[in-house]
Amino acid sequence: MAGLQIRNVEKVYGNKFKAVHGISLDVKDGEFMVLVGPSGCAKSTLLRMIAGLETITAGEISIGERVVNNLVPGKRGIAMVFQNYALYPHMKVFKNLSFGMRLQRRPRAEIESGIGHVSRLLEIEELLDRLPKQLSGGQAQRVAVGRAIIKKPEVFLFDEPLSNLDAKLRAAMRVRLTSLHKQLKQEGLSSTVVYVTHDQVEAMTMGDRICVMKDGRIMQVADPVTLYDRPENTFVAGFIGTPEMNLFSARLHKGASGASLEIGKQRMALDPSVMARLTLGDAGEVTAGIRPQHIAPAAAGASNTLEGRVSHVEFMGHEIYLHVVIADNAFIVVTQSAGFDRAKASEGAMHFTVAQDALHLFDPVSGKNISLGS
Amino acid sequence: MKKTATLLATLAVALSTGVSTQAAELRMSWWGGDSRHIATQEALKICGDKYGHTISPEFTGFNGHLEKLTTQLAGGTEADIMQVNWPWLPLFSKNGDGLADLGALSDIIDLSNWTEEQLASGSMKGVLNGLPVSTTGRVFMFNEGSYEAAGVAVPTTWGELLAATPAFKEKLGDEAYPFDATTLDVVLLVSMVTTQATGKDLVDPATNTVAWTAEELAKGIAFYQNLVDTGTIRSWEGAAASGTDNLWEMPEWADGHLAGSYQWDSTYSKYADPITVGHLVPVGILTIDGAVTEGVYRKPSMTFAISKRSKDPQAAAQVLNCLLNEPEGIAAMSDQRGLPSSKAALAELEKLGKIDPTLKAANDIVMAGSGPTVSPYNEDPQVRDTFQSTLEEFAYGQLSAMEAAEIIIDGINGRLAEL
Amino acid sequence: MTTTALSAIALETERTNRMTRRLQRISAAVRYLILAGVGLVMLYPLIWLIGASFKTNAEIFADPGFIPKEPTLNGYINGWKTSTPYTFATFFWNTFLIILPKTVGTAISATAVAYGFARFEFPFKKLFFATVIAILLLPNVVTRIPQYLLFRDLGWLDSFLPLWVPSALAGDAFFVFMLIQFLRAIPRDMEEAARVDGANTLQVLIFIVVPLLAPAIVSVCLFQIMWTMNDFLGPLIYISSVDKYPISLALKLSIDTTEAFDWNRILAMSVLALAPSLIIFFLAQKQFIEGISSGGVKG
Amino acid sequence: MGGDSKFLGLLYISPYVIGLLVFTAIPFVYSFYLSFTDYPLMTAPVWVGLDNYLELFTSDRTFRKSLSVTLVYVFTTVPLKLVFALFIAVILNYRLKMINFFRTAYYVPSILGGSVAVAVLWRYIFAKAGVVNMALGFFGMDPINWFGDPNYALFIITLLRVWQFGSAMIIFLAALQSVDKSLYESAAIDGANKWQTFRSITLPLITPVIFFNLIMQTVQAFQEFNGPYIITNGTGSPLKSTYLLPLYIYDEAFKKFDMGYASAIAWVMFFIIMVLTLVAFWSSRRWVYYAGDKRS
Repeated sequence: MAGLQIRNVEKVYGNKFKAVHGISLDVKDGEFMVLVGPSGCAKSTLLRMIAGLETITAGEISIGERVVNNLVPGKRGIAMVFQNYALYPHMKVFKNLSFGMRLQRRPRAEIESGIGHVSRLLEIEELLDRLPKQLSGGQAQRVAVGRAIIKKPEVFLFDEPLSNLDAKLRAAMRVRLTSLHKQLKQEGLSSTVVYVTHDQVEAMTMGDRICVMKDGRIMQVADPVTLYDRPENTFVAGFIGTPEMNLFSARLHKGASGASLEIGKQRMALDPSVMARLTLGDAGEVTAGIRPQHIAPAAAGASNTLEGRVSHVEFMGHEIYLHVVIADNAFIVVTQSAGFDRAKASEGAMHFTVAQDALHLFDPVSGKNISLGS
Repeated sequence: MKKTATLLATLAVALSTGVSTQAAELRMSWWGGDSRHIATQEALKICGDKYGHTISPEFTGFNGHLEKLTTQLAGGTEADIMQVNWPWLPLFSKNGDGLADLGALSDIIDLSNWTEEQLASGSMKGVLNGLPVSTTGRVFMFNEGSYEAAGVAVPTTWGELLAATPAFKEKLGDEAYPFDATTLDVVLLVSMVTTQATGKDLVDPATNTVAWTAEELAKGIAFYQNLVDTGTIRSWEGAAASGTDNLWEMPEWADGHLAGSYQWDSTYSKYADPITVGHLVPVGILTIDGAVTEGVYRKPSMTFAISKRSKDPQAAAQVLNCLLNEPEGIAAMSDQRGLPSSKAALAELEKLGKIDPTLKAANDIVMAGSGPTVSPYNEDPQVRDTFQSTLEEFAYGQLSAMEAAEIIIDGINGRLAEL
Repeated sequence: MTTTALSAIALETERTNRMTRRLQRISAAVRYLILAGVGLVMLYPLIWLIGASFKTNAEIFADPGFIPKEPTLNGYINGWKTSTPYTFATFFWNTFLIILPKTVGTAISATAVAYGFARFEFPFKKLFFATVIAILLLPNVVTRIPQYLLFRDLGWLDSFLPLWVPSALAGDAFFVFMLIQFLRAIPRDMEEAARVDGANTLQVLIFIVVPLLAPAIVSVCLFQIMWTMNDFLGPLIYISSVDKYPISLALKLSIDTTEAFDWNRILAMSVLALAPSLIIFFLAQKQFIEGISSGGVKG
Repeated sequence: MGGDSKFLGLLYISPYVIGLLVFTAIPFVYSFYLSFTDYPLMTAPVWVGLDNYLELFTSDRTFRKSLSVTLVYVFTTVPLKLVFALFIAVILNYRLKMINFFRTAYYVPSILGGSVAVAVLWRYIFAKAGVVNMALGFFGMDPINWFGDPNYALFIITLLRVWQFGSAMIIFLAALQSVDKSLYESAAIDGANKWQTFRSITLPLITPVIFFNLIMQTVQAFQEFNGPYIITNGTGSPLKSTYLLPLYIYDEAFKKFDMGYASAIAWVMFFIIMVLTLVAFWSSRRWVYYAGDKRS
């Protein structure tokens, strides 16, 4: 039963390239922590540093209060599932599962009962006598997970374990892994997970908390809902959610009659509630953000709208994506397909209302969200 | 049974000679052909048993043996007993200290079997390093059958040989030659005729330079060319076509199409055995018109030496004495190294009737031949190499006789200055 | 368009198709012809050798065919006995005594060294790896003389040691290089998984890397066996006792010392000398070809 | 890896490092030193400065001959072998049946080629009455004096090595088979004929392998010893027309025991190989195509 503490960890490669910039992160016992970010953000490097597969240039990693910096991977109390599963190709599934225990010279009975338990849990009993090359992708995936579980580690590490599966199987495995996590937790087993993915859907659906990373730095650590509703910066705002949040340059005006947002030549009055949220009082250039779901074609006669021209309409079934140009900025607007008048859209100019409680304003220089209140 | 016999033999020897030698593990190295290998190994077994030593044999063909021996001597891994070519003695033991002093072992080896002159030839700076095994020389041998077929008599002079050529071509075909010489044989042939004309050996012992003038040598070279031009011998190039240097391996030799050669007397049987058509006879030295001397190429053939690093020189000396002077060894060694220099050996072999009469006849010709003393430097590897490769260039028409003669003399003088 | 025109087009198409097919067939036939012709020329010397070794001496140079008219085993009988106190078996045994430590040593050392290069960071790694390439390109005549002097001073002359010890210390850069290339092509995940499973680096090497690298290691062993079997200069320089001769030297000895024209004996001994290589090759040709393919291509 | 000493890698390569120092590096340096000495093996080396090199380049006719023979040998053998290997590999690369059979058959000589037995065999088949001349006779041609004619003797040695084209061919074949098939399809759609496809698709893509083969074959060709040694009985005859540098070095070192002089020849040869290799590497930038390195 252990959590994971990362304190000011840095990674500098031999050629002086700094891959990880002083990261600190606490993963609580039993927590499912997802590291997410675009490729090259060092999320895998961080995971491999936790595993002991990469050296730690500076800082400290502890697992269950134990500093593991100088421990070899096998002594850190971790288990890892690799992107390519990394099953030993020359060993049958049974041996793959038992390799770690055999290295520790555990008694045979214990090995067998462990394998029995795990293979029932993951429904791989019939596969025990096969070689990895005789397994399908999903089966190999389950075996790889089994190999991790059987070790009863303090922390599970997953390195993009679903990226080699097709979309359908991936969706199924997401559910399976989440429920497995719950089950382990219920059984009172250690179930701390650090899970690396570049897929934000995976991150949102699976993580108790999500750590968004970029260029070797943490952008935000939060639960999925917070991350979605209260992104701390433009990066997180743009990274989380599909389609992406619309981000655009705007100018904030404060006047006696109230505040407004100037977008190109258009101007939109801001609710006082928005102003109340602002943590930076000055008027001036900002980056504004609004999710496609929070901007909608205006009802007839609505006021305080933005005018835009529809360039393209994508029919997605239940929803429709409108590609809109508002004051030279490209927007995506998601709207219900039921009742949507396509003819009207093709006429060109349309008016849109913005749900102001979901409007975010960011500092254009630092990218920090200045509309989260205090 | 055998062990007991060996033991008894050892005891008997120990008692009789008074020299107490333990059973020793020895090695002996030599070069030669198959029959010499077989005879020597047999002799080593017999002599080893007699004195209770075991001697492991190391043998090769002549090619590469010098390299091997030098390597071993330089590396200190040489065999206890070595067959050392006479011209190699100055290479290995310039001052007499490179090999064991056999004089110091005279209580075991009966040196009275050799003449003073023979012992002197095996000594370097007065130290006896090598025991002469036999005296050898080059001798002419002809296939009598081929000559009969050609309807001419076996030649006794170069003139007769040249005269026989047309008859060979006519009777036996264009591919028939009354004589053969290539590579080393050509060197010795040119040396011989030059010596016949000048009365001098290649090396002048007084000045340690080449004794011949370029004109004299050029004449000798031209003489060789004449043999080729007349079709008396194969051209250098033609002889190379067979892919082997060994005349005795060639079908043309076996079937009498190459009807004569100029070879060591000791190798006589090697050349005589394979012949299937006709038979080989040794013949007196052919001379040129106006020869000053026969120019016989005669020298101590090989010597037996003992390593100065031998752990048990006494044991090695016992084996050596057995091989050269004691009846069992002599009988086993037979005449595989030519007619023995050791008086005891010669007498014993004659008594046993083991001396091949043709070999004896060949050796007699060598012993009877006249000529200046042959310098060991004739066979210095670099001297030989210069002589032979320049002749090769001449034979391929890349040099004139005179140019070749000058290059040879310059090259050899250069080498002699280093020695 | 009229029907006749249509059928003319159809005919034309049919004709072109047929021509193309015929051209293809001809070009395939030409290829087979070239391949078979070249193959025959390539293999004829060996076929002739085997055939001629059963011929009588008189027949060897009489007929270019390889089928002996009066087959005889004399060449083999005499060849096997040799002119030495030893039979050919001794020379095979000597060759084996060189090959065994050399091959085992090469396999172990080259694998460990390749593992070190491919999977670890350490000081001067680039420099050491550059020396591997340098040795690959270094003609060994340059080092032969000092090596000889070294072995002389070590007292190793006339023993098998100079012939295998350098190889057992990963001295054959080609093999090290080949294994490094192989190892680089193998993903590291399996090894990392094993590390996470608690294996130390040596256990990773033995339990994971060696099984994964096994085909390459087998190739290395096979090549080492072949090359050792063919090596002539090494034994020529270092071995002087006949009882220690490997096959290559024994064969040369028998050529040098043969009296009279015992050609079939020499040919028979040549066949015997080639036989182990041929047998090993045909048993393991797949390994050879894979070995040389991947080692070379990835370079 | 975390937790492991950074000297662990050194431990694994330690056999190599020891071997490198003892059997290569020290001998390498020592031979350079020897090349400036007179060392007849029986006595200690004596420093002679540049004498050996001066002699080599001013008065040594054998060296000049041997060097030119070696260069001729290398510059004929290597291209012949590579072109032939590539030619056969291209033919084999069409999905022919029996490809495995031919591949194996062509590879056999490479396995055996270096052996004494094959050199012996060569002596027999090129002898005056040997198989080759018999075959020539069959076509009504005059027999050739392979061993006696200096114009042909080197050719036999060349042929012995070209005969062993199999290993180069297999490397080529593997490279050819790894060329992405869709490139050929794309070229065919662009209207390229077979030769154009080969010229502009296949050849550029396998240049790294050609380069690899070129370097390895050149280095090996410079070191050829067994063939000429056995075939000519160590003499390099006729007229030293097969007297490759390794034979000369062997003679000087192990026949004449002129270790210093032999070392000097070896160093000259090493220098030539090094220059050629550097030229090859330098020029490779112009003609060798490297696809992006997938994983370093």
